[in-house]
Amino acid sequence: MAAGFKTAEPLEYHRSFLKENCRPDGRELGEFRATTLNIGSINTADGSALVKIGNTTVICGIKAELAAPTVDAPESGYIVPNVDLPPLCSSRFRPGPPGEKAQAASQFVADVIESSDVIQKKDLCIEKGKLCWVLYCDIMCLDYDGNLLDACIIALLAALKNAQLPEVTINKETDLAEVDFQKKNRLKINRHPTASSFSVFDDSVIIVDPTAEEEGLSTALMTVVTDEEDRLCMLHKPGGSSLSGEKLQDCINRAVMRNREVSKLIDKVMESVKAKK
Amino acid sequence: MPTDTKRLRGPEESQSPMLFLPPDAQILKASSRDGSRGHADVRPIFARCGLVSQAKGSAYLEAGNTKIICSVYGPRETERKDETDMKSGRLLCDFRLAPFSCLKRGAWIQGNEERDLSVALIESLQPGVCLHRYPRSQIEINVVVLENDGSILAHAVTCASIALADAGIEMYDVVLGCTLRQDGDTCLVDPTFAEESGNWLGGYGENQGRVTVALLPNFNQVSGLHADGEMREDTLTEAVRTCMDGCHKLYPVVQHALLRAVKRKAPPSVK
Amino acid sequence: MSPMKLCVPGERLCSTEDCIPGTGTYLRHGYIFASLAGYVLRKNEGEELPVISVVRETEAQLLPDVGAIVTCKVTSINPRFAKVHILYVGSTPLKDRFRGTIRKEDVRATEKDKVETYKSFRPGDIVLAKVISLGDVQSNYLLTTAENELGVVVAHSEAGVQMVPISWCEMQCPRTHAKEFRKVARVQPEYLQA
Amino acid sequence: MASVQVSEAEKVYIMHGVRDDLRVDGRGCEDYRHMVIETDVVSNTDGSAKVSLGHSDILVGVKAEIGKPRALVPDEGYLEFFVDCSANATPEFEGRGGEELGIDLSNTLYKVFNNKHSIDLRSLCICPGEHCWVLYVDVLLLQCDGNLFDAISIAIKAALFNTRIPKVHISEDAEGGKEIELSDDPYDCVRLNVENVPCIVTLCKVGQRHVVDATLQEKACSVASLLLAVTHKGMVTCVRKMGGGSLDPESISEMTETGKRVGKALHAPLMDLLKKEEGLGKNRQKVGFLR
Amino acid sequence: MAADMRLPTAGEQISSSSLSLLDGKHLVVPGDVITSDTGFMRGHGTYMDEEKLTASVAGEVERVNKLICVRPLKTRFNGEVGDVVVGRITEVQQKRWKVETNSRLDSVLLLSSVNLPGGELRRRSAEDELSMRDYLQEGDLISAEVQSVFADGALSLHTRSLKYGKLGQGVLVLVSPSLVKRQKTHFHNLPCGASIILGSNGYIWLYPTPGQQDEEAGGYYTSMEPVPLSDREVISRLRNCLLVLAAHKILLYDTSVLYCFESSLSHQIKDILKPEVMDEIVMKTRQRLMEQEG
Repeated sequence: MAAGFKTAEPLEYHRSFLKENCRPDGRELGEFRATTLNIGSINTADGSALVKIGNTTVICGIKAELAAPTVDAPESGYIVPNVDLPPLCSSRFRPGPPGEKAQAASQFVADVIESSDVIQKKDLCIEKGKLCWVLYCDIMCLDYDGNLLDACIIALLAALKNAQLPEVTINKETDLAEVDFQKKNRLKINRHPTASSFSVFDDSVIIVDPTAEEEGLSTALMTVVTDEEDRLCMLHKPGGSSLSGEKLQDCINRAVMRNREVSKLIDKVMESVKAKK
Repeated sequence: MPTDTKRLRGPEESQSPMLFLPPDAQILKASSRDGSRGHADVRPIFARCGLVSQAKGSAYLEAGNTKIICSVYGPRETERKDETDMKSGRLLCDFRLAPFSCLKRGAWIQGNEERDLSVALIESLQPGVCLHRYPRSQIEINVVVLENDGSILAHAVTCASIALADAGIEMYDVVLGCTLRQDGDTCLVDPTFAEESGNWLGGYGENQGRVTVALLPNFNQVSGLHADGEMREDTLTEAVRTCMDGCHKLYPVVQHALLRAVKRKAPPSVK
Repeated sequence: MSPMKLCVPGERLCSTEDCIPGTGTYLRHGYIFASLAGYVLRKNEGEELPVISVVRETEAQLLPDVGAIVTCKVTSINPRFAKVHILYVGSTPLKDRFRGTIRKEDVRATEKDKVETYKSFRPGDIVLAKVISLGDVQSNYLLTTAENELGVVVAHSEAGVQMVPISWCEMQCPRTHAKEFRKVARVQPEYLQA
Repeated sequence: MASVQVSEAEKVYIMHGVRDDLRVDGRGCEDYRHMVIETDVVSNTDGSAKVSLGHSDILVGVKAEIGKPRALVPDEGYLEFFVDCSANATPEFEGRGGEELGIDLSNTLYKVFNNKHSIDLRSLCICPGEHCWVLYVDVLLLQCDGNLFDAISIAIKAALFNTRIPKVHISEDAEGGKEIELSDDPYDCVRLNVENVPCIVTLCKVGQRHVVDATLQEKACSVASLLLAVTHKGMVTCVRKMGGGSLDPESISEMTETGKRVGKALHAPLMDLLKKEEGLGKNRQKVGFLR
Repeated sequence: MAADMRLPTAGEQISSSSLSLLDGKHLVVPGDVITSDTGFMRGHGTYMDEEKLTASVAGEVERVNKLICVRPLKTRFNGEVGDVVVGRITEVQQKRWKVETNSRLDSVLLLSSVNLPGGELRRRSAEDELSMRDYLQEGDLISAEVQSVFADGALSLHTRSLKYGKLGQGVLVLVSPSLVKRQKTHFHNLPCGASIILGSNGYIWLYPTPGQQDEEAGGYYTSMEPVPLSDREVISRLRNCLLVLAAHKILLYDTSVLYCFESSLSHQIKDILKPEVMDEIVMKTRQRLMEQEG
């Protein structure tokens, strides 16, 4: 009845593994799950990417639309990220408006975009005060097995890199916009942030890339976002047990390493997509 | 209109770049199927089970560029109780079109179209599921269309039935779906998005319509039938027949996908 | 071993003259059809005809049915009944939560009127029970423990230590040696391993 | 949907009756209950009708408002449907109880009218790309006694027949801006051509046969029904299989055939009646809701 | 196929002929003072307003000696012990069934108030309790008698007689309880070829006249054999006749139903419910009833 132990006393079950410095799925404490990436698979989107971290699957599709810039910032466009956790991805989510978790994730992604400057909003401006791009970055989770945030950021970054926008000019005579779908331009990616999530077990043991079950049993969660120049963009630790400075530094170091791995992955996949064309 | 406070909203109003195209340029060309496939041919489909680890059963289906993913949860205790649930279970459906799945960006909030699709999906699947084996329980079917390139209802039916079978839900038969686009005297089976909407907008011709049929292939029973447009009765009857033929063509692929999933799991020990 | 035959729902397996329908199948017009995707299994069970069934590696979607032995966890107690979550049907874990009720009169077979639910179960106990009815509109699955083999199999004492049964109605804490009342199941060998 | 409980034995009785072409109320399989139709029952709409079929009572009001044409079809007006399931009909509809059914019904109505011929939408256009008439068709269920779809479609056809849209005059002012002026003469109005508006026929499969205009009891005995919207020419504008059962291809073609025949035959008496009522002119004694 | 469409006919003004029918009837609406004489006793449907006996419902005043009641025209069923009712099972609960009988509250049928198969005087075991749904399940119709009335007005029913129990094939017609005349027996085998149970609660059950041997199964066995077409015709005609009578507020009892049936014979069954045919049948029936009363 080993399976019985697992369902009846899940916490004890996990502890028994952590004692041996390993995890129920055979990973070491500091090991990420296999991460795969698929870019540009959605033809109806202007840019798209599908990311799998272990079982967790996230898809990001970017749709660009035209709008007038705000009066406060006539030279910048909009980036509107939304994360959706449909009931498809796990039985814990119900149909209807987004729950707390989805709202928090959307806000997190928006904060990362803001603080890391992944795209400079003024690059999205077409004509000052008149016309600019709106990038709707819709992120949908298709399989929820923990560590949603890491997957979201990778998907977002890869989809942005994949995105191509048609050329828009403003006709001087009619003062109307004209779109040329023959000429397409890529977005200028300013920074390459990646996120790394950690979860704290029994206030002391830190593991990376937690699964959904590990997230549920842990006493605290933390996400560190760094960019390609090892700068810390964001640190997200919503409550839970406290953490020493030393441990935090370890996490940041691990996050820096993770950034290299992810960048390599994105570049490799981008290359192979280009090679195909 | 209440504002959506639970999502991040962009500007009040934004327009798809499609609307700014010079009027002569056409994006939607109701292209004739020259050479690539015959009018009665379905697109080759690709189907696989078990992609969503959290679900009891799941399936992913690709037909041309149409991409649909479906997961099944349950049977679990019903949330709403009334007498009818005592004897048999019920199917619930959440049908979504991802915002980036259509040519024009869709809204997050479930619209009438999605609601209509989910009702149609349940009606089409229900005859195929042995609901009496699941008293007092509900089975949840969640469908997300990742890319809409036509015939989504038909493919969602096929995809959901694979997911149900993958979840080990007892079924009388698998359910297969096929759509047809009638345009005057020509009919296009398994239309793409362009074919589906093509002439529709400008056409004032006779005999225009769309027919979707869901079929239980082993019993040759029609479990779902949806049509709109304006068609002669004989055209309609013929269209139903053509769709049924289209459904039968999918059967080997569906069978193969399911058997593959069964084989991947170790065979049961023969006691 | 020859490769086993596979099937998908709706496939005709055989006539009722050749086999008796088992799990994962259904009858229609004198033929047996598969209702699951899985392996086709024919087994002789001493009857005239073999039983044909369809099995999957992951057990069929069992729902608690009348007569099934289930493992459950007690969630709350009141003087009239105990509420439980059903975790297993037989040895198959349930993925989703089903709730059940053990009424006072179904706790044990004898002296039904003297049963006190508080002296039979405590929240958190793991109990082996049998389904007697699917319940009506208001209530959930009705369960009974009125058999020797049924009742509490795992319980923790107030000190938080797993207790050992000392009689059919008492368990003892190995640390504090305090005795607590329970409707104890006669220990079955497979549960000792857990 | 409002439903009734029927015991197994009652079901058997009803099913055998259908088999013998003698339904519980004496009707044959293709007979409708008698229908009472009156138009112009609500004075503050542009067109209205009330239909009772058995004890199903439907009220339809049509309001014409000026709106903006849809971007993809700038030279057409459009119809909007809304079905309100009032708690008057059954306590089940109280609160949000009727919402699902209402959305279901209106979604089907959109499909029924999703073609170019039911209503000449171009006649609703006032000024391409800028102004058009939008017809808001509001359906109110007052009582449910089965066969709502058929009754609703007849009520809509009658209400559209009754609809009078004021004439508009477009004048251009000095700066080239356009101004829309509504005629204030109530008799100066446009009528819609409702010839092609389809009627819905719902066929319920009961046992081996199918019946039209099923009562709630008969509906309870049926696992599948087929809805067909049929024009007076016999064109089919919408088909939908409803209910949890399946149909074999032969019954589908039989049902389509019956549906077309019955649906086609509904139009003539309806139009005759509507014209007869109109012929009575203003002298007609309005009955409305008092009976 | 037939589709009969028509314009509405305005509600007819109360003509002098129909008024004459009301002769000698004391009709009141809520608030009407029935009498200011204090010598009367206050019954159902009345209240005392400043020492005056006032009606609280719309209906007909009934006087029994010193007791004054108002019998409402439209009402839910106010059951009394001994009433024969027809009801539908709505819920199977522990040890009892809930029954819808058109009363204000759901009625109950206790497991101990039914005859179970295998002898009348059997103790109800726990197995019986769990297999209650096998005897009667949701949706089933029963005929029963009111055994007692609870303090809150809910009825307790029993079926402890061979004539009560589960109903088989037939047709249920719902009318207002006030239209069902109280009689010695509410079970009739009508000479026109069908049987009727006139439930005091306004639920009327029409069914083919049973053969002789049916009764032995204790009322829990129902035949699913097809009913012959001739019997169906009679039942359908009776059903429509009942609706005609109810629409014109004529008291229902075996004679009135039978007269109405006979008056309808010149019309097709499906035409009976057309307003003009209805009027004609009702007139004939009334005439015959008056002749009979002399």
